[in-house]
Amino acid sequence: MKYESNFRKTVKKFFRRKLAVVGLVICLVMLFVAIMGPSLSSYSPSETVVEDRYQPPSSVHLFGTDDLGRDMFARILDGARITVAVGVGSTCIALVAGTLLGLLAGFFGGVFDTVISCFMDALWAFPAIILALAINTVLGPSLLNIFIAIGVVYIPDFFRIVRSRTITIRELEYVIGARAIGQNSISILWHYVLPNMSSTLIVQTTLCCAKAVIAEASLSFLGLGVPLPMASWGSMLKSGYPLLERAPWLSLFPGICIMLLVLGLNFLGDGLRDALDVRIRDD
Amino acid sequence: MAKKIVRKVLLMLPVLFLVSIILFTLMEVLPGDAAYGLGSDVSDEYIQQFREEHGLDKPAYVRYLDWVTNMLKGDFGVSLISGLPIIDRIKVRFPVTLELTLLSMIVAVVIAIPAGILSAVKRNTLPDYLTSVLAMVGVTIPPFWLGMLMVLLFSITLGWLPASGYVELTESVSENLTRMIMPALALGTQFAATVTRQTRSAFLETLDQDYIVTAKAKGLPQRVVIWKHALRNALIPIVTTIGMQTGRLFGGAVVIETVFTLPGIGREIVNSILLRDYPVVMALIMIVAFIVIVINTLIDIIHGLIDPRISQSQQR
Amino acid sequence: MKQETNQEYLLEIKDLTTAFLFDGKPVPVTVNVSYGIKKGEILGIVGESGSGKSVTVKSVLRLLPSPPSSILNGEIYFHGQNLLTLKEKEMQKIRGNKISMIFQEPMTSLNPVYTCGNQITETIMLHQHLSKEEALKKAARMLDLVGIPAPESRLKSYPHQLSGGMRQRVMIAMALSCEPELLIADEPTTALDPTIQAQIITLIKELRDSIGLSVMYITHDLAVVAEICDRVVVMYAGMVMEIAEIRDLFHAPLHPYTQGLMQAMPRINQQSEMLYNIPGMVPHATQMPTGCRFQPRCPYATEVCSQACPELVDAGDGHMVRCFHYEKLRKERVQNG
Amino acid sequence: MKMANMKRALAILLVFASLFSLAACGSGTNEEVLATDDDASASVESPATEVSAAETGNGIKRGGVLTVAKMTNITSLDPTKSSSIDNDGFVLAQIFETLLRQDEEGNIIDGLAESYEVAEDGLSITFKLREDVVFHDGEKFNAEAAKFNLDWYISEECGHINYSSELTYVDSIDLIDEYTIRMNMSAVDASILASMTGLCGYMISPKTIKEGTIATNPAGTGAFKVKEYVEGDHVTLEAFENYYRMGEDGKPLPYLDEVVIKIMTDDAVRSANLESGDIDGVDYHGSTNSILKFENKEGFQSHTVPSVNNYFVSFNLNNEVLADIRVRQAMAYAVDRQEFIDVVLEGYGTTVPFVVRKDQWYYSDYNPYTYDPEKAKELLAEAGYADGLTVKMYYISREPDATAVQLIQAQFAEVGITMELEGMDRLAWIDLVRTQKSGELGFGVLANFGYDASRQFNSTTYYVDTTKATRLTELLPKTRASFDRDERLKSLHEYQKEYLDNCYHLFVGQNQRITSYKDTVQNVNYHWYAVAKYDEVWLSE
Repeated sequence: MKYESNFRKTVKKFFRRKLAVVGLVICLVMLFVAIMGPSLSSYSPSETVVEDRYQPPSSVHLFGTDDLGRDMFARILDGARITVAVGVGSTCIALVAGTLLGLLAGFFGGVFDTVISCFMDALWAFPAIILALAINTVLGPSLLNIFIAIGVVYIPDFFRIVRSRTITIRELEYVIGARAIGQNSISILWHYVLPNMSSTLIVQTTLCCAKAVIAEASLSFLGLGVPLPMASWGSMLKSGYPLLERAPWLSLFPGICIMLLVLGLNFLGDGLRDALDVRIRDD
Repeated sequence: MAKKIVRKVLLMLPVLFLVSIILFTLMEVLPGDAAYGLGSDVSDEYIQQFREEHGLDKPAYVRYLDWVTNMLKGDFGVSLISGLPIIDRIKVRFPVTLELTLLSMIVAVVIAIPAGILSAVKRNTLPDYLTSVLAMVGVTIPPFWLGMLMVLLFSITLGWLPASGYVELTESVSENLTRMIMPALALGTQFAATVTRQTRSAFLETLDQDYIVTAKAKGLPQRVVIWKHALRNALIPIVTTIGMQTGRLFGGAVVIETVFTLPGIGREIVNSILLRDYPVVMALIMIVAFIVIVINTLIDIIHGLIDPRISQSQQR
Repeated sequence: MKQETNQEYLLEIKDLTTAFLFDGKPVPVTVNVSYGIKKGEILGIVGESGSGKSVTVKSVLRLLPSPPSSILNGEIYFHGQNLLTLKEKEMQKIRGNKISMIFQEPMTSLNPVYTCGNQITETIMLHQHLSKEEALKKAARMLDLVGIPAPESRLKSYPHQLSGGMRQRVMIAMALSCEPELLIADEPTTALDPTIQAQIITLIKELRDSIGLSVMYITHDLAVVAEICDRVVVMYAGMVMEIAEIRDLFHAPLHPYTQGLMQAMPRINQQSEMLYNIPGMVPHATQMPTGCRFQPRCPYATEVCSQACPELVDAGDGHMVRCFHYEKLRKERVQNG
Repeated sequence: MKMANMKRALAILLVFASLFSLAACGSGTNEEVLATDDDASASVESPATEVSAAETGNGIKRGGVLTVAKMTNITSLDPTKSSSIDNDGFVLAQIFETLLRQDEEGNIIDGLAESYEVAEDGLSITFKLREDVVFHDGEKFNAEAAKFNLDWYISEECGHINYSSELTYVDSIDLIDEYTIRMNMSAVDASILASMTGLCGYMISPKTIKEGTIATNPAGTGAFKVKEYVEGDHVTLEAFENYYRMGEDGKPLPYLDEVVIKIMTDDAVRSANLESGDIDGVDYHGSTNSILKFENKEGFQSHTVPSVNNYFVSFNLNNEVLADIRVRQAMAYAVDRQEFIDVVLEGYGTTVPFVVRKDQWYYSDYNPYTYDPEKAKELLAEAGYADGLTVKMYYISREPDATAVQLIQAQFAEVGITMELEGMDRLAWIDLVRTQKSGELGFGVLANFGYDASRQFNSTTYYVDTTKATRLTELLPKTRASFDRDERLKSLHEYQKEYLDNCYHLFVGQNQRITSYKDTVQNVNYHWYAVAKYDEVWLSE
């Protein structure tokens, strides 16, 4: 058996899982759509054309038009940018803050750990939507504030995982060894502890993106999602609902897109978990 | 074991205190004033009178201290808008949310755990695919949309189930349940999906362990190997997921209560935040936070019971 | 392949071939494995890791999970019954009752969330239909038999509260609690440090002498084999290379692979710094050489070795060997004494 | 293993397809609802079918429960705690009754007071009360009870500023005899009669006022009394057995056994419940989508609620750009109000110059601003912004406000005004726009219940910095200074002219509130202040 670098072996294991590949493809397509945005379609998402309102999907308007005559396909593309941004943005905030606090609390322990843990438990005890709703109202609706509002809700998730992993890793020989050769704590955390949990973090990040997308949809249902001229898929879902009889495509297409994105993220997350998990043999 | 429980309970107090601090600062910083909540055609003099009447013009820390002292005395205070004691509102609304969350938890656990076990044991067969597919769909569909699609299908098109309203369990069980099926399913689906997936992966991992081979080598039938030896070990990660999810359940209840117009705590919290009725917001969220913390502590205790290794080693 | 009268054997494996799935295709891991164990005998099964020794014994109790593994052909006779054709219900009556097994990793072989007492009484009550109290009493006696101090209290403790050696003793107590006729020990002492290893070995020998237990002892450690086994089966790359009495194996090994193993064993009075080791590596199941599987690493390999696979033949009073040139090699050894 | 995954992926797609086909087919059942959009912009006059004439005499069926959903939260069942008709009027009107009432044209007619007489000098009004009225808690309604109510409203203890602002000129109440009282005024106040038909005219049982239990078990003289009240969720009202008004069949009103009023803040949820039959009607639709859904839907009737929302753009007069009247007027000319009605309100609205409905007696069509982009550009150039101007608009992030501001943004762009948008939650918006702390433009809505002209005009000053518009505060009291209608009309129109000339608000348009009920709900009428009357309603099934 020729020697394969660990990375290539993981990649090979990943690509052997059909669903993981499907997930990766979906995510890449969504990312591409999000980056390219409405430029992909000839219509502009905000151009109101009063005459051709409520047109069903046709060759002219791929996804039909909405109550203001705007082309739904363009709006979906525009929505993609915002929804993916919300997913990625809030997850980054949760990832960075949660990991940082988790590492520090887990590694140093003592009073610092108890205080931060209590604070995180307090954040955790808040019903997720309420925390997001309150922060969103305080900061006022803007895209960045939505990132913060949803991001803060998932900080405890990352905190708990990182902290418990740090505690176990801290006891391992090679960390004690590193300390023995005079490494200071920060470089130990950076070079030894963090890389060791990279696989769990990657998996958690993808799954957290999925949760954030759904959380944004729920927030916009309560009327406090992305500020209105901007429309994420979640808010389109809500505003399209009353028209479900009159113009079902207004609600169905955003719904399918959300489910496809979340599905892709979950497949990717599962695939990564199996591929990165050394224990699972490649049967 | 007892020492551990006491420590955990004691830890709940600072957490609750922190929750109230975060909550109060959030409400303080919210722009706009409860007086405006009464209606747009409120005159300026009335707003001033309203502020004095409810002591809103007192400095923040004074109001916080008053609130805490009343809270400790068990007096939840009075709603700014309606002037009625909040305790009455809680008495009516709390059972609704409790029933909704419990029902969706039961629906989830009763369906999710057996489904997870089935798909783990009968890996790569039809039941395994079906459960994983349903679990996947359950995770991806936004709960409120699922609820609305259900209303569209079962209430409007088929007319089988009422689309809204709540009837106390004591009044008539059948009426109550017909109104609670859809909300419980809508809220429970995401919960069930996560628990199913967690059960499946926990069971797959457990069935690979050496002590399972030992159990089989001892001549135990498959049934005993799974339901005695594998289940109890797999329960540890499952119970953690259920614990983590319950916290999220109350969040989800807010949305589902609005979709099905149930007089629960979630919907009331949203209204009160929008109306800046801060005594109501504080009281209701403190209750929800208290329940979530109690559930987390219960989960930790259950952990200790299931896994003897934990009760000895001082794992936080 | 004529076999001696098989009544003499308590358990006999005939032409057993088991396969595992690699990239979806079943690849044989053991090929035509045949050997038997007599009543009251300790049969050693020796071979490097990956030689298929533990796969074979696990197939005896049909413990290998069916999707990846499958038994292509062969029979396993126990008291005249072919274990491979038994219904699962009958097989369960044999496991832990007539044939029981202990494993290599004491740390993970016991269920961490149940007390040792619970796990032992479970077997007793299952097979011997005793009441809880009687089962507990018997379990305590078993723990005492395997040399665990204060057995009553130990019954209540959990596996993580015991040391590795203690746990292996609990495993042995559990395995012997229903007085089985055959104990399969799959590298029971590998994970233990030498002092504990010696205690376990003496314990097994005493049990063999006291209750006439026959033991299949799987190991890769020749020192242990010398210490405990009556007869030895040498396996390499999924095939039986040599079966011999302990004396013949150490003094007159016929198969080049066995000779290589003997030389590789460090001797107390050995002067040379460099330890001898057999060149090359065990080939993976999917890349087996043609002909004799040892020929790429065999110093005496000739043309014929790579064309055909030698049969396992009797070189005299039961000493079996699978090599074309064993006769020649034996004469040379006798000449240069 | 590979085959297994492929099967799993196919199964997933299968589930999706079935889930949506079920939902889609579920929605598409009644084809004729998918009305093409041309009749949506039907002419204003008949957007909804008029209510069929009440069945006479024998057709009426008694009994049954009417379930209705309303949009906003009920603040309180205690009229003195409620400060807005919109929130609580819907419920209070079924429980309490007022001293006087108004007919469609706004003339003051009898109520709990059979008749009233204004003294020569207009400084005192004598009310002759009905003698056959009883409160829900059994107390008798007489002059003493009426005096007790009014004394309490103007007392320090009640302190309900809203009452006192309407009752500023009421001095004292004299008891003439068992069923007559006289109200002495410190100054002539024509709107006092209108106030007696609104919140200040409610007659509450003195027993509940003394015991302070109005909010928990209110006792009025109305057709229904409160059976159950779950704050923030629903109120159940049951028929009041000895109600003094008689029905067409000679027996006391109301025909219904019970009325359940539910709070459903979400418009989509409300129309779903109406469609599924869980509720029989709504107070008014929250979105044009719901109006279109039930407009000519089989089994439902729609009609107009005599109350409107006036959409306006407010100007922060402290902002130096907007302090220049030419800039404000330029904006007023830049807005195409008809397009606002067609696009945002889908035809369900009217373009009116001010906040008054066309059918109200004090309506005036004085309108200096029509859609004239050229004039707007001229004014902007005059004011020194020939090469464009940037302003910021704050709005409440809800429909139709969000769509409206985008439309105005597009229209302003045509005249060179670039407008940034910032949406926020309602109370944050009120806090910002009302206190004129910061911000330039605000897009908001003023509800016109139309039960009193002066009170209505007073609400137009809420979002104006009156220190910069002193003329308004002088004119307002004049609008109520004389009982003679023609005189009041003059001062009302003068106020409107002053307001529009200075362009303190840019009025974009008025939307009619449309509601829908099941066909089985007969004879729904409306109080003069936009709230449904259920005392004469009956169910045909």
